[in-house]
Parts: sequence; C-alpha cells; structure tokens
Amino acid sequence: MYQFIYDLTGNMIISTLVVAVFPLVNVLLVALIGVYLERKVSAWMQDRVGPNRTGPYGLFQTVADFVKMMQKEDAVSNEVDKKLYNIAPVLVFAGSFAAYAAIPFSSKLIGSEAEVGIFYVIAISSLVVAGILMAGWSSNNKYSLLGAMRSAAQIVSYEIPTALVVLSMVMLTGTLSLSKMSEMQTAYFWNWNIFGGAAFALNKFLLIPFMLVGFIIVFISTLAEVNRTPFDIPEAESELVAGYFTEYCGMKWAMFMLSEYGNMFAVSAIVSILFFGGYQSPIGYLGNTIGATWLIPYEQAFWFVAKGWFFILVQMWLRWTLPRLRVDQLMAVCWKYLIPYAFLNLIIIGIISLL
Amino acid sequence: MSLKTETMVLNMGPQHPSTHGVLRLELEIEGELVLSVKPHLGYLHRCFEKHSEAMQYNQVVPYTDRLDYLASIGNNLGYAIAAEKLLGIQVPERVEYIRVIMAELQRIASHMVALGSNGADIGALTPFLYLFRDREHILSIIEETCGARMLYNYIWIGGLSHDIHPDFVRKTKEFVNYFKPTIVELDNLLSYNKIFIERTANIGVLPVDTAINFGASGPTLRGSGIKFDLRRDDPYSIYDRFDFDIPVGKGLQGTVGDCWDRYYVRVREMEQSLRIIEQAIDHIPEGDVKAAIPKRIKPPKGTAYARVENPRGDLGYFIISDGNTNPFRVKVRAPSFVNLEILGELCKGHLVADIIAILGSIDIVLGEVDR
Amino acid sequence: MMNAEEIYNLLKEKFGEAVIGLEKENPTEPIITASPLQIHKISEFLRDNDQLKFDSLMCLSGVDDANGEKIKEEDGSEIIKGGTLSVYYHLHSVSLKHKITLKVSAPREEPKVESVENVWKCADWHEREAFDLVGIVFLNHPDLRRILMPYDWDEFSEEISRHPLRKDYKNPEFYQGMKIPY
Amino acid sequence: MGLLDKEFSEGNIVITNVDDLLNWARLSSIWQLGFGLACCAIEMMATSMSHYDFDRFGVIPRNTPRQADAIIISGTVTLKMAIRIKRLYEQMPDPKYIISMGSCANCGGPYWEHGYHVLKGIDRVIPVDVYVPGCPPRPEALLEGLLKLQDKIRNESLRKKSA
Repeated sequence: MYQFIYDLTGNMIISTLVVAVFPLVNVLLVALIGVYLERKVSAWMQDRVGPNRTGPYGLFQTVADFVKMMQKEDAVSNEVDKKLYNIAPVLVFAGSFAAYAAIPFSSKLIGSEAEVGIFYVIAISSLVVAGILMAGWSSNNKYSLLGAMRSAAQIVSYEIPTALVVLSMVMLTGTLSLSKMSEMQTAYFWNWNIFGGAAFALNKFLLIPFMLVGFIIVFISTLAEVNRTPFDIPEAESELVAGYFTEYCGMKWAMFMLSEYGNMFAVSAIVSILFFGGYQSPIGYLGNTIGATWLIPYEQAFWFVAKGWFFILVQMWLRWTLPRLRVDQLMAVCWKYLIPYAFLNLIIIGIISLL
Repeated sequence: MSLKTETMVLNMGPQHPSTHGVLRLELEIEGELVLSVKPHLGYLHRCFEKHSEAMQYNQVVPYTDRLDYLASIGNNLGYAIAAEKLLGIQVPERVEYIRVIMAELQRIASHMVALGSNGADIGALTPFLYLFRDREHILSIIEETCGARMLYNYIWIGGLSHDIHPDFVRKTKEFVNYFKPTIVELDNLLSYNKIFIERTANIGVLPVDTAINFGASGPTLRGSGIKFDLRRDDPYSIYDRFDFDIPVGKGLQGTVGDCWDRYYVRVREMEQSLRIIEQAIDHIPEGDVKAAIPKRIKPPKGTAYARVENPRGDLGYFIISDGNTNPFRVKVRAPSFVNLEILGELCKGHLVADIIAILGSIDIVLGEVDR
Repeated sequence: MMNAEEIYNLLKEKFGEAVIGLEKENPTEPIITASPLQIHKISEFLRDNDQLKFDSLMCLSGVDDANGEKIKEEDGSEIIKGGTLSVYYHLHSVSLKHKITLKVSAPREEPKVESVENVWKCADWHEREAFDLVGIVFLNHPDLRRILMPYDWDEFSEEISRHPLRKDYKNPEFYQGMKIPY
Repeated sequence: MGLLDKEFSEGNIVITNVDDLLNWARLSSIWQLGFGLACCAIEMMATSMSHYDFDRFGVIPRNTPRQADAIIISGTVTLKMAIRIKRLYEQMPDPKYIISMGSCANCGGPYWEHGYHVLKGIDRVIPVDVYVPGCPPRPEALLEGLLKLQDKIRNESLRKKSA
C-alpha cells in the first residue's frame, strides 16, 4: 500500500501518513459501528428496540456519544498520579492501534508486509497490559487497582495459549508473515486452514479435528484478551463498578473504549487470518470470472472486513448470553485446560505436518 | 524473612451497581480474598415506625407498601391481618380468595426481580430483561384492578380497596398459561447454565442450624433444606385449603444451602404459586369485598403479632394498641433485615466476586432493611 | 407443643423471682413478663430446654411505654419523666411449632437490659435497632452502635432528640447543614 | 473587533450551529448514573427494560459517576444518603443534569411530616433540572421527564447567559 501511494504521490511523508491514517480511520469506524451494533444487537436479543431517536434507526447514536464525550469536563481527582494517569489511555490505544500495522486487509491493502507479522502483533498488543496497569495504579481507586490486577493476570495468562496455537499454525504454514499466511489459503473455502490447508493430501483430513481444537482455543483466549464476557472480569460492572477505568471520564475514557473495539476487530482479524483464509474469498473472485483483476483487492477487503465483523458479532452474542466467570475460575480455565490442550495440539499438528 | 502484608478496606456502596439499593458494605480484603464483611445500614431509613404512630390505623397501609416495595401486597396483607387480629374480625370469603391470588401473583413478580438481579450480578444480563418483561404482565393485571403499578394500597383492614376488575380472572389464567413455559426457558437460559452453576454452587453455604439461629426465613432458610413455610406451618388467610409443595434446597449442584439452592428454591416457588393461583382462581365466591367495620378504627387495648410468608421470608407486624385511633407502636420484623445479618457469616473466606453472588441470593430489599 | 400457661409455670418453677408474671387479659396473646437483668439466662433455658426448644427469635421490639409523668415545657413541647421502656421478645420453635411472647421493662432513666445476642444471633441487629431508636442499653452486647440513624447523630442533636421512637422525641433543626423539618 | 470576540457575546450563525450540534449530542446521549435509591429505582429499572426501553433515547446506565451525565434521584433521600449523593454529584464531570424522580425526591413525599431522617427534597442539597411527580412515577412519566430535560438542553447555549 505504501508503495502504491508512493508511486502516486512521490512523497514519502504523505504516503506514510496516509498509510498510518488508514488503520486509524478503521479503528474509529470499528468503534463507531461496533458500539452502535453492540447496543442494537443487545436490544434485539433482549426484546428491545435499541437506540432509534438519533438519526434514522439511531444510526448517529455513537456520533452523538463521541461529540458529547469530547465536550465533557476532564475531571481529574487531586489524588491521582497525573503523569501515569494521562499516559495510560494513550498507551492502551497505541497498543491496539499499532497492531493494525501488520494486518493485511487485502493483498494490496497492508501497512507493513513484515516477515514477522504475527509475532509483531502478539508482542505489540501486550503493550495494552502496561497501560491498564498504569491506569489502575495511578487512579488511586481501589476498584481500579483490583480491575487492573485482574486484567494484567488475565491478559498475560491468556497470551500463552494464543501463542501456542499461533506457533502450531506457524509450524504448519512455515511463515510468520500474515499476508503470506493469507495468501496460502487461496481460492475456495476448503483451502482454509480450518479445513486442513490448501495442500490436498492425507494430512488435510487428519488435520481438520486438530484445527478445530486450535480454533476454539484461540477464539476463547482472544476473547479473554480483549476482556469480553464471559471473561470481562477486569471491568466486571456488577463487582468492580467499571474496573480499571472507573476514574476516567470524557475523551480519556473514550480512548479505552476505542481501543477495546479496536482490539475486538484486531483479534477477530487474527483468528480469521489463522484459520479462515484471511482476506481470501470463500467462493472465488468475481474479478477473475469477469476478467477484471483490479477488482480483486476490493473484493478481498470486503471479505476480510466481513469475516472480522462476523467474529465481532459472535463475541457480542456470547456477551449478552453468558454470565461471567470468577477470577480464579478464569485462571483455572487457562492454566488447567487451555494450555495443556494447546500443547497437545501443537505436538500433534507437528507430527502430522511431518508426515 | 517474611514479607509484611496489609489488608485493604474496600468500601462497596452505597452507590454500587449490585448492592440492590443503598446498602454499604465494608469489606476487609487481602488481594481478592474477603476476610470480613461489615454491613452499614440506614441509608434508606424512612421512619416507618414513627409514621405509623402518627397515623390512624387505616392510614398506615400505604406506608406498608413502601417497606418491601417489590412485594407490596404481601406487606399490606401482613398489616391487615395483624390489625384484624387486634380487632377480632373475620373478613368475607371473597376477600380471602382475592388476597391469596394477589399475594401469589406478587410473589411471582417479586421472585422475578430477585432471580433476574441475581443473574445480572453474576453477569447474565439478558435473563434479567426477560424476567422484567414478564413481570409487566403481572403488573398490568394488578394495575387494572387497583390502579397502581407498584405500590398498590390494595389490601385494607377488613377488606380490599376495590373489587377485582371483570377481566381479572381471564387475564390471570392467560398469564398462568403464558408463564409456565417461560420458567422452562429461564431454567435453560440461566439455572442450568454451566457458568452460572460454577459461580453459585458451593458458594455461601448456610447450614440449617446457623440459619435458624440467625432467624433466617423464606427461600434463604428453605435453601438450607428445611421445609418451613408459614403458609403451611402457621397458616394464615386460607392457605390451608390449597395443595402445594414447599420446595427446599437439595444440593443438586453442590452443597445443601449454597447460593444455587437458594436461587433454585425461588424458581420452584414460582411454579407452586402458579399452582395455588390455578386452584383459587376458579373458586372466588360472590360477595362483598369489605367486612363491616367502623370508619374510625379503634381497637381495644392490647397487642397483636401477625406474620405472613412474604417472598423474602417471614414478615411480622407487632402492633400495640392503647385504645386510641392511632397505633401506639408498630414494629416490623422485616425478613430482609434479619436475612442480611447472615451476610457477614456467609462471606468469610470467599472472593470479592462471590460477595455479589451471595448478596444476590439472599435477595434483600433495602426499603425493608432500613424501614 | 405447650401453651403459654404451661411455659409460665415451668419458668416460674425454674427462675422464681426473675419471672414476674403472666399478662392474660391481652386479647390476642399472653405475655410473660420477666426481669430485665435476668433475661439472658431465661432465654438460654428457653432455647435449650427439650420441652421448649425456642430456637428462633422472631422479633425483638423496643417500646417506649410513655407511662411516666408528662411535663410541659415552656415552648409547648412535652417531655416524659419516669416510667419504663420495654422490650418484647417474640419467640418461636421451628421444631415444636409453638410461640411465646416475653416482655421486660426497665426504668426510663436507666434503661438497661441484658443482651440475648449470644443466645439468638439475630438479636444482634434487633438490639442495635432498639438501642438506636428507643435508647435501650443492652448489657454485654458486643457491638452496640447505632444502626439506622447516622453514627454522628448525637453530635448534631440535643439530649431530647437522640432516640426518635421515644414518645417525647423532638426533631433537631439541622443535621450537617441540612434543614430537616419540611 | 475580531470575529471571535463577537461570537461569545451575541449570537451569529457559526456559534448557533455549533450550539445546535453540541446540544444535539448532549441531549441524545444522556448517560444516567446507574444508581437506585428506593421504590422509584424499580420503576427506573423497568424503564430501561424491554417494555419501555430507555436505550431508545440513548440513555444507558454507567456505574461510575465519572462517566455519567445525569443522575436520576430515584427515591427517598435520607439525611445519611444526602451527603453521599452530594459527593457523587461533585464527582461527575460537567455538564451534568439531575432528574428528581418521585415525590420523595421532590419534596419528601409521604414522609414530609414525620420523617425525622428524610431530606425533604433533594433540591436542598443539589440543583435539580427536572422534577417528575408521582409515587412512584410510571415509566411513561420518567420518559416524559427525560424529554423535558432534552428540551432544556436543546435551548442551552455556549454564549454568556443573559441573567
């Protein structure tokens, strides 16, 4: 993408900026639509209507929320640790925003085609933990502190099963690059990794059950990493009031919100790249059929976004159906079940891929 | 060398999403582990007892509504029975039937809020909304008869404020038929949800003897496995004519007397209430809805203690009369007030998240705790 | 199952002077009166005796009897001197299903009653409430604080407006700068 | 006189339109403090539930005062609680609004005469924007109160207040 814009403008700064702004716009859009959808989806699930007074079908509800939040007073208690308090939301947002750099939206639309894409995403999204801990500590509020502690424990723990599953996928595909991984699962949906990958051999059928297990593990643990129900204990509304952002108001709080929805999309994207073909279409490209190859990147972007939103909807569906776990049960799920199974899965996939 | 650790005091409430109103809990915690819980009450102390001394007997009824505002009919009923005991009057048969039906409808409505908020505290928000949606059916049935949605002022000393609406019987039957499958839905959605069971089973176990010594009553007591229900053990009104079971906690998912048992007793009680309504609704006799009592009620000197089985437990009214038109003293034995006392005992050694589950399963109404 | 008279006789036999009498003229329920400073051992007996087994305290109510001398103040308000404050205990046996009411009266100027908190746990808060609203002091109570009224109520009110359920209670004008009367 | 100096003393097209936009945003997303006091709290909850659905107007409960725009004082305010409510109000960031719901919060309600521990009206402690009468008000009445609050916000302005 950078190259494309550089060719177009011939200016390095402009093209860098455009490339950087694109994910930002995406994050904002995701949050804007995400919050609206969350309210609408929960309303539909709960026999309600949801927002419908602000614009047609309440479409501008989130816009109103953001404009309102921008004009809220920035009330800061005297007791907070000012520096950390102000850095924390920025850091959290930066963490989730930076992950977008390596996520391929289509074969052309990609910030950085880094060879170590998946490694980078996992590493950079850990930055969020630091931000959350800062927020919890600096707020000088006991609920924030408890929320931050829970969150740190949770995110750090759940990164292990995620990483293990990612490792097995890396073993299988032989690359760390997200775009190469997507590229491998080309053409039709039976070539997706969840169906054993593109190579047609005995391996493919042997792999399917273990791919399913891997997908379930990675889906559960990413759910926990973005603090969604049933793993939303860091901000557990009924216990900790609002968790680590109890003391934040206005735009600072909005940044936490942005990063939450940004993260939701990011992990959905990772899951779809690992198992569901990334930006590849499940049914072939219209561009190929009618002979207009320029159409393909746009189609790919469409499929990618569609897959991302599908997983976000699944997350919302779970959120409004399930109760939440307790903090020790959450840890037990991770250390007693997910990690051993992920290890086993890793070994088995390793053996199969040797066959 | 040992590391010096300090415990932390966490103040939960009076503004906290799951203290069910304005209860304040002072938790002493070590990490997430709760060492002790100290409830502070009185944030909703509305001076009921002072008001009842300043009002005439029949004027106290609206104030009783506001004690346990989720089960107003039950409060009215208790007060009316105590006053009638003092006056020594018998109410007409029709009144008794309508009172029972109303009280049972109210019990279902109250349990709906209790179960829903217990679920919501644990994180399952959707069943809460479903239950509130179904509660509206009951509210509209009662509203048609007595004109208010929540605080009815319906059961008066010696009778009722109005006769039932002509549509009452039909709508109640419709509701009973509508609600039976909804209980099954609730069971599927929440009661047998694996995560819900994990969160509530074996948490906050209340042994029977502790429960009795602490004076617990209602589903909190029955969850501990003892079959004690005033409707059966000390029958008032005409409850002895109906056939119903008393659900008790059996420890189906864990230990007898845990949060899940208390929750489950409430679900099953809703079914039993439907049974009572079904038995009563077709047999409401014709007649008057007011006993012949003078406009100015002036009971003889003396005391009366009456208790009824409210959704939250054993609600008692102790009235002292000095022969005047105002009660000399009215003391309410509020079930939530007594049940809440167990909280400190139940919460020891649990995690912060469990406190919420336990508090939800005790099901308190602050209006009644503080009066 | 025993009726009030049998229970009274049993208690009288056991405790003698500490049990004062049986009020039977009451229209609905007979009341056994007892001495306020002996109520603890009577309660223990009531709970532990095999014939009685009163394992549950239904209700404990503090009452201002207002049977003293009423003195008119200059500003028209009334204060009461002398007389008694009473505590009513409503007991119930879950296993034997019988009920009884006890009553103790203590002088208004020095209302001291033994606590039954360690006999029935639920008496704890009930006694705190009676202390808070009526001003009865329960001896040997482990934690006798106000329960419903604010803890600092005493600082903002005069002697006469300490315990709101006394019959001569006078509401203070202000509490922490907030005007109380309508 | 520069353009900007003028804007804040008297109305012009720019400031009026900004006003409209900001007011529109404020009134369409009034987040209430998730906080119930007494009987009215149940009606307030019923208002946010399926049947009446507060969310239609963009009202959602936030549990921390820092993120809330409005408090609905739903029920009897006792002396003990009034101090806490005042603190909650002070913790909220501007602009903030108060809906006083029910007779008790308006004026003490049925407890006005003998309520020795009841504050006779929340307006003795914090300023109130909209009073909703009723004991308890029906959910429809609370919705009406919200619409009244929205009307009030609609007429606010960045300009200096004339009075």
